[in-house]
Amino acid sequence: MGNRAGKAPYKERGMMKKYIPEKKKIVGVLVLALFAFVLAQSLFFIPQFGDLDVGRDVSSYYIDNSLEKTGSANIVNSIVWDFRSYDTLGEETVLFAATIGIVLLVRRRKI
Amino acid sequence: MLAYIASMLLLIIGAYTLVMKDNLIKKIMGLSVFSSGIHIFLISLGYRAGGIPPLLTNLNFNQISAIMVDPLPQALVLTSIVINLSITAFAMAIIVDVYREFGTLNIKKLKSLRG
Amino acid sequence: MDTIVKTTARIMFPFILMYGIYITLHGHLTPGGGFPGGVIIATGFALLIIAHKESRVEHTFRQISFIDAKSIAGFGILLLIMFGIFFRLNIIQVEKSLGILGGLTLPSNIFGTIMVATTLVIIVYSIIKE
Amino acid sequence: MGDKIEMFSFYAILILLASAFATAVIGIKREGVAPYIAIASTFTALVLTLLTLRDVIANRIVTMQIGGWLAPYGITVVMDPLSIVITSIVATIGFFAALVSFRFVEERKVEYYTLFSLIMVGILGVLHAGDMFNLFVFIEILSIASYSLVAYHRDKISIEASIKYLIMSSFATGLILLSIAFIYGLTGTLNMADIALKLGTESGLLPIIFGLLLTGFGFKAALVPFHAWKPDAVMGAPAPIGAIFVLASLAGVYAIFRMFFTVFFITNISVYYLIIGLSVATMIVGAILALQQTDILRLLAYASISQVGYIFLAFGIGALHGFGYTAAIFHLINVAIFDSLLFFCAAVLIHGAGSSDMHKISQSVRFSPILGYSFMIGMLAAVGVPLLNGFASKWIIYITTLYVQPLLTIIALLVSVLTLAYGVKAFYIMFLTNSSKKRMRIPITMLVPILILVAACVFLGIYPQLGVQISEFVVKNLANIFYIGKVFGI
Repeated sequence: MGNRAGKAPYKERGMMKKYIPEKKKIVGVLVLALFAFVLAQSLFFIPQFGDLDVGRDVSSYYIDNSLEKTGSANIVNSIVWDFRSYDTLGEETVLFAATIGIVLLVRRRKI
Repeated sequence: MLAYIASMLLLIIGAYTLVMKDNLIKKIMGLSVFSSGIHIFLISLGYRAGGIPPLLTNLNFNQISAIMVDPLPQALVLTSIVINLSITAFAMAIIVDVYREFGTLNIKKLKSLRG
Repeated sequence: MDTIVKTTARIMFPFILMYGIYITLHGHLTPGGGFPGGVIIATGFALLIIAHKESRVEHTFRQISFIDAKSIAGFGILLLIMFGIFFRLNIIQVEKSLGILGGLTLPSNIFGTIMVATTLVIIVYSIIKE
Repeated sequence: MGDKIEMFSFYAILILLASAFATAVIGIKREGVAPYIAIASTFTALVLTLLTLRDVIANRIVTMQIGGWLAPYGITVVMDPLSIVITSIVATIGFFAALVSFRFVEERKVEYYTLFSLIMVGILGVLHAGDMFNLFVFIEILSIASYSLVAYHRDKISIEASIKYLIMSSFATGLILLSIAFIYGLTGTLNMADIALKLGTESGLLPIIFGLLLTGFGFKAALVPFHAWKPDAVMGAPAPIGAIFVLASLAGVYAIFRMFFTVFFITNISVYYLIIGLSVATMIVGAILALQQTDILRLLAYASISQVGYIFLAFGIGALHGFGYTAAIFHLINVAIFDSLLFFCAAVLIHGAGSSDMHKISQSVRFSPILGYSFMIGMLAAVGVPLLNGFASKWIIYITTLYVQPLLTIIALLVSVLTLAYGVKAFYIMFLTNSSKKRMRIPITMLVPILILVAACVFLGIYPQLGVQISEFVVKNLANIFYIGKVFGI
């Protein structure tokens, strides 16, 4: 695609702003502080650790029906490969995409 | 509760590394730590006090869902780990190329894009 | 790498492979399954790749086109899941308690293992080759 | 429940996935086959999507339980009017992008077309998803395929754009996963309809979840504080992928809409003010930065950011004035049409000139005037000139904002003027000051999609009732009660 890298005659606005160290650091610290605040805030609202008595009927269904409906005693495995196999298909596709991407990057040297 | 706090700390450490460090490898490490924080958080959401692993054996065959930990977050984490692995692997491959093209791993020195 | 590493890698390789296959085939009964099994098998290959960097491993890999194997495994998963979709959509609620064989999970685990292992071997191989 | 309707568009995903695998298997031996597989599979996907479009128009919502597991336990894919309209557009533009790529891509075809199919899989999967985690998985497919495609040229620009895009976007998807974890902790389910039922309105976690989701999907949709990846990524990627990036943005927009309407059903007005604020920033920043560009791909990337801002402006107005949602959907359709038209024109120019710098293009190659007129029509549609499709939707936006807050109308008009400014600039540099002697013909596979899109622009401009009808059909069926009922088979 030619030498698109060439000279860059336009002014360095926008993107360039992010690379001034001090400013970037300040913004970064602010963002992180906000993030930490949000996470700390969330600690007050999530359910009590180790307490699963409310609203896990989906998981209960998996536990109760895993053996007779999928024939698998390992419930996690039956979820991964049977109840939610579409997700697993997607996951394998992600792996495939990553491999093709890596092949794209290194194929110059012929694997 | 400690598990939640630990996972939140991991999230913050990961986000800090991701945002503040300039070295690309460190950034990717931050990303991994960040994802691990999410994974630990998910797993601990599924913990039941005194629960047993979600495996059916002869010993626990009659005991049902009331005493097992939640298996669904574990399945989600299994999927998410693979996705995270793919991202990390691809990132490493591309960082090799970054080093070849630019001779540096410092993200501040990558300046071919602007405007 | 020196001879000790090479020899150890060669001796260890079948055992690692066997362990990975065991993890895969037992995935529906004990902790394990497609992904862990695939990773363990890939670890064995990675050990070989790192130990025998330049010699005969490379020669072997040239002959096997890994992309083929992987895509075929991908096709396998795709077909299995499509099979699952059609199967259950058309003949709903068929009792398919196949006992120790584990219904659809066992074949899915095997295909998943092939997919993960080949992927990781390709990734390790191509990054090592850099 | 009546008889089961087969969801054909779901098989489009499987066919594209199969074509990705097939491309990798067959193409490694015979590279020339790859484009044909991609074109055939995207065309099949288009046909299947149109079949589902017919079903959705008849039945409003089509669902499918994958593997036969019933709704909250298995994964559900859902097609409601909102998703099928976007899916049809995505399938159409995806087919056109495959056609345009046919002559554009000359090397490493296997990887290109495999990743192209995967990116389509990702977008279509996001549009089909009726399950939060499934949505996340397909967003990851979309992301990884696009990181790889951004690195396609393997030169300095591509590699740098790819790594920066990877870092930013992975953080965003991490936030999405975190919010999914919160949702799971709160409700114990992942199915969107089930979440909508179980998620109360009281929990203090809701603003946090929604903020995280808005940030994550805002990255995908390139809203302004999170837009930095888009111009770099578009510049690094091959030009036809620019159109795909527009579609990917629309997938992000769709995800935000889905969160708003189905999962959370937000009625809090301050959230809409937040959306309006973000959209105004997006419009202005996108247009101003587009003015400064000399690279056609970057200019178009900023232009599409600015147009996404318009969609969100209309969407935010929607809570205050009912017609806003209609405008948002209609503008979304139009943005997909004219932005991809512009990217395809840019692809022809870059294919001829071998560079994406506008000055270099004007010096090195000259095409037949059809291309110039097409580009002009695309740009004028983006500006919102009467008798073109952009005008119809922008007119509704102006009218609705005038009812709510005239200041927003002024801003929208001002941004349109800025759009005109950079459109004229790009057109002037590339076509009017063209000093090249080298004449080239436009390849037929590139010309046909461009002409079809021009026809669509003009048609929707002359006959906007069609677009308004489609959008109103979508808006009428947005209420999540239909969705939930259909998912649970009631």
